[in-house]
Amino acid sequence: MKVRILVSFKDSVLDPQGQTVKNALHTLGYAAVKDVRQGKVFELELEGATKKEAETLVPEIARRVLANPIIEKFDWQIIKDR
Amino acid sequence: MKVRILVSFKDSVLDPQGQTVKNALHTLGYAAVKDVRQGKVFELELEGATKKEAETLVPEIARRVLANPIIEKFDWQIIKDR
Amino acid sequence: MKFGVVQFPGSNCDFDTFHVLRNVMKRETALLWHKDHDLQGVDCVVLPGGFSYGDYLRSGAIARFSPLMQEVKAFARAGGHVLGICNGFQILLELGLLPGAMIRNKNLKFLCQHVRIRIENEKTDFTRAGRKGQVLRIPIAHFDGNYYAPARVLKDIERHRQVVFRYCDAEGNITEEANVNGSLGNIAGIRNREGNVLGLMPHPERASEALLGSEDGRTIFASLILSLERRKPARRPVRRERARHD
Amino acid sequence: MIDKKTLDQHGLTEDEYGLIVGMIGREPNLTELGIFSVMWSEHCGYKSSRVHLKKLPTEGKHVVQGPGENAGILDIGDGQVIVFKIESHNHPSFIEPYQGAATGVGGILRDIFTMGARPIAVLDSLRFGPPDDPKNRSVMEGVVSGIAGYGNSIGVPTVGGEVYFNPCYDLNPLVNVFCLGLADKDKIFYAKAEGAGNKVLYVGAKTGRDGIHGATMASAEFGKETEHKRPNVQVGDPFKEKLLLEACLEVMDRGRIVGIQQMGAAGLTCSTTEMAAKGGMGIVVDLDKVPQREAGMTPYEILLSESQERMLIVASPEKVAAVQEVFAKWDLDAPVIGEVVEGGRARISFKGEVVVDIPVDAVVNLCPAYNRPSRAPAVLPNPADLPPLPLPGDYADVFLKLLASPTIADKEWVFRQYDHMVQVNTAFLPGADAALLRIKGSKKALAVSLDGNSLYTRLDPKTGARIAVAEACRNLVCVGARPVGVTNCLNFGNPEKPEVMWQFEQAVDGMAEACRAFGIPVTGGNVSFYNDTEGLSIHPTPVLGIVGILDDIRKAVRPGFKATGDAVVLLGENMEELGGSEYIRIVHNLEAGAPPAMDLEREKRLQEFLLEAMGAGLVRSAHDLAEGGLSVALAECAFHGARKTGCEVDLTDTFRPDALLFGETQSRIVVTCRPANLGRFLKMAAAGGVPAKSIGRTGGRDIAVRQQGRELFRVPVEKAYRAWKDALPNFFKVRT
Ligand SMILES: Nc1ncnc2c1ncn2[C@@H]1O[C@H](COP(=O)(O)OP(=O)(O)O)[C@@H](O)[C@H]1O
Ligand SMILES: [Mg+2]
Repeated sequence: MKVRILVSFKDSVLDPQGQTVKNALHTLGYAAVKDVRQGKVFELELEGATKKEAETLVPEIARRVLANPIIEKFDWQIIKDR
Repeated sequence: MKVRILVSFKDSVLDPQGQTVKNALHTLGYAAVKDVRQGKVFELELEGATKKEAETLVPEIARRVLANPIIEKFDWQIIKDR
Repeated sequence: MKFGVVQFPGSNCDFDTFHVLRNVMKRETALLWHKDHDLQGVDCVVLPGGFSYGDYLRSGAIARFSPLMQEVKAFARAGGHVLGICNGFQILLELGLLPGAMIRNKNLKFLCQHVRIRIENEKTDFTRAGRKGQVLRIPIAHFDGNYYAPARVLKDIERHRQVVFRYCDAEGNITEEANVNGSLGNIAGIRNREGNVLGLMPHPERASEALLGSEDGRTIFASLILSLERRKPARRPVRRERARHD
Repeated sequence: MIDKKTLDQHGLTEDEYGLIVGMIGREPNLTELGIFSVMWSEHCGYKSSRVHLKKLPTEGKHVVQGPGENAGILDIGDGQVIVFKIESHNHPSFIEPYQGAATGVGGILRDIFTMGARPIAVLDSLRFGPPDDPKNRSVMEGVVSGIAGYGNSIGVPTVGGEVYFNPCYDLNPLVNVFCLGLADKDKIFYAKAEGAGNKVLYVGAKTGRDGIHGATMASAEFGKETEHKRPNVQVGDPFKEKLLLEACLEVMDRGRIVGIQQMGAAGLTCSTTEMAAKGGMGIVVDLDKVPQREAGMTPYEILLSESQERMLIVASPEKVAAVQEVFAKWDLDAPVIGEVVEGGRARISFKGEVVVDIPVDAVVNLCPAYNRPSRAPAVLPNPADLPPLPLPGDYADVFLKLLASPTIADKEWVFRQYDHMVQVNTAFLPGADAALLRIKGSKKALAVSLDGNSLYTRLDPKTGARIAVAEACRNLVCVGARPVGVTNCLNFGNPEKPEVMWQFEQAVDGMAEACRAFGIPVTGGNVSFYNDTEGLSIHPTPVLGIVGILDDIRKAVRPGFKATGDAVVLLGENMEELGGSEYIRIVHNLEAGAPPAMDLEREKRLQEFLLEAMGAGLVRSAHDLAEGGLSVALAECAFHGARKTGCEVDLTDTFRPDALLFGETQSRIVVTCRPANLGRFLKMAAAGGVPAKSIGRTGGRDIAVRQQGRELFRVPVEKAYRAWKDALPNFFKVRT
């Protein structure tokens, strides 16, 4: 099974990378871009885990390891069932 | 409209970050994790763009600015219609 | 007294810190291996700078899980002194021994340069050899030194006088320009509430020999020696700071 | 089976193919052909350069190892040696600036620690197109952060280097990285496979399909599909390299291995055959045991992959377990993949079948060398080429313009991104004439400088190369160090063009002459040909890396003015030379004329004298004159000095003021002394046959230069400083 975990800054935290990308896009003339937030994505290949198991395992991994709860939030989904 | 762009190394390119995270997860006992790939995610707030316009604009931005086509690939989707 | 410098895979200021503590400050110093469980009876644990685990996930994020860090955590909770320099500071934040987090420098570039920091609190075990308001010239070298804490936490830190160093100009003024990495409140170093754990981004070990341009960093090591040699540390239990993880 | 097309794709000629068939006694299979193609490539085989490099002096009483190993080694006394080398990573850095530059650092670091030395310093020599073009800026940003990303992480300080800008590098930037290591003399290791029965171990990253060179790919099995899978760009993993570094130094320190070689260009192929050839042995390798990152790799791919962060180790069978134990401590696997055997052949098997069986000597040592035709360009530049140049109306204006020229401007924007202090040895931070590193536990220090002005070499390759050697040495002498050894990186265009070959020959001649004159051996280097894009060659760019020793670090001298009221002394002689100067390039838009003359004897006298005067404690500061000439040198002395002290200078020379202020006449140094020492200093100079003139005083807030009493310009130090300081960052300001 393959799962995807998105980790990004909480809205209250300034995201200097996103800001810089936004500025760069404006310089290039992409005025339609009003805001940019940059985060990380992890794709995990899980072996021998049921959907149910993944539902406890993945948030645990995300909380414990992949995200820093002081500044980051995460979101995840299964992208390949098996 | 809000779009999400995922940028990650092409499959054949070494992903040292993903490898290191995988090893860390193994050390912590998450043996079910067979592989980890790490990438970047960008969320762009677009103003005044139709879906059709986004379909040319977003890949262009991704190719030109967000991803390095020599080693990275990207994927995108609309996550909020308006 | 005896110092212990922890070596993680990817630490790169371990030998520097060891060199300064042993050859400049002339104190017994041990290298502590991250896979061990043995603190070798040291009086102060130093987490050195570097790129533990390549800083690949987040700075300091993986090192906090190493076996030795479980001992360091217990040591700190029992009142043992812990000094985290640069990556060591980041590890202490990730570990939850100090409050807050680090994000990328505001200019999104690695910064290596001499900066000035002001001693905000001279009544700590890490600064007692200095004076209040004293300006130290010490180098920084980091990519993620932009200190962040939620407003509520920040208020707490200030109220308990946990800010030990702030970035300042040559005259000791706390200015936006002096705040090279964008840290909230110009914060360069903080301690825990109990006062036995300190983290700072600047590298005192790089400013401990006149030959290298500054000796101001010795103030911090000298303070520790002063504090720890005067009295064997009272091993009072310590409340857990902003508990999280595990 | 091997046809002309396949040969072309492998960059081999029919004659070369004939040689190969003769040497192995049959037609090679495709994998074997691949091996020959990389090992006999220009990059690995030095086909076009070898006959010329022979002219370089390589002997000296301190030389422990000259060219021919991963890096050169010099004895510095007290049981210690220094190990150093420079490498180019030009093409990869253009394709992918960040990773190209990062892996360039990774490669040169491995060259150094492979020999048992701990890398203690990196320097980088960079050449880009002008930064007003966003494309050049983005290459530069990528390269600089790539060098930072790798070097900082692994914990080797990047203590110096140089950055030049010229449109000839628009499509072909140059990234040359130098590394210096320190080792105990009795713990040096070589890339030698000795002792039949000894085991061959593979350590480090897994082998992937990366970096298999486009030019060496062939045959139907490499279609579009596989092409797509095989990026030429490798991604560096500095964390893995740090583990490798510590683990390798630890096994070496414990004396557990016989030989060791890094896998750089041509990967496994190069390391296995080279180690066998150097040990006069053969080698068997089982490719199935090679750790692989991707499924379904062919022997061709495994052998030619240039995946980074890999090493090959030879150890006796009894020590294998002990070696593996050290690597395990650092979380690295070290599987045995083969064995050293008698007989001088490389026998490589895959899935139970022998896929390669060739004599290692043929691959490693018998690559043909060519004396390629060379021809001087039809029109040689000469001083008369310079059209009559109008004198500028406002010298202050030109002065400020030169200070802000990217080539001359402050490079802090670059080196602030490099950790230049880790390892706590950096006594002189970037910005001084040379980087200065203390050696812990001794009074000695090491100084390093990289140098190469390609405008000079374009106008006159021989003189340009002599100047590069002289100037790098002068930089070392200015901090008080005595030059002891040379490495060099020769960046040139396509050697099949006779004009390029001529430039190369001339440059090597010039370099050889200068190194002989200064009595410093060349212990290694690197040649990068084919720096051509869209038919245009870069300016010939030899980059010299010279290392010096200072016996007592307390005697080191800095470039900045020390105090108000010191005497400013100009060593050397002013001449009316404007050819090849940054001034005529910037102000008159000309790359023309002859470069300044280089009299090696005069230069040598100058350097000897300065060292002597420093030894006598007469020198307060010293700074060499280079791009921008006297005016820029004075400004730099002011910028680096205490409290930005200015100076008042009066010159007696009667020629054109612009040549006096901005000309780049060689063999000149600005020195300051205490007024009380001036007489002694000048007398000593006269005795040493070195022209020396007291030209003014330090002090005040201005830099002011007069010619025979007439003021040419007077500019506040602060104003000059801002022009110099802000120029580069201004190009990179985030525009919102
Ligand atoms: N310009 C040069 N001057 C002196 N020696 C050189 C020069 N270029 C290459 N060499 C030497 O030739 C030898 C062959 O280099 P090698 O290690 O096979 O190639 P690479 O530089 O690609 O690793 C090395 O010892 C190197 O120092
Ligand atoms: Mg080599």
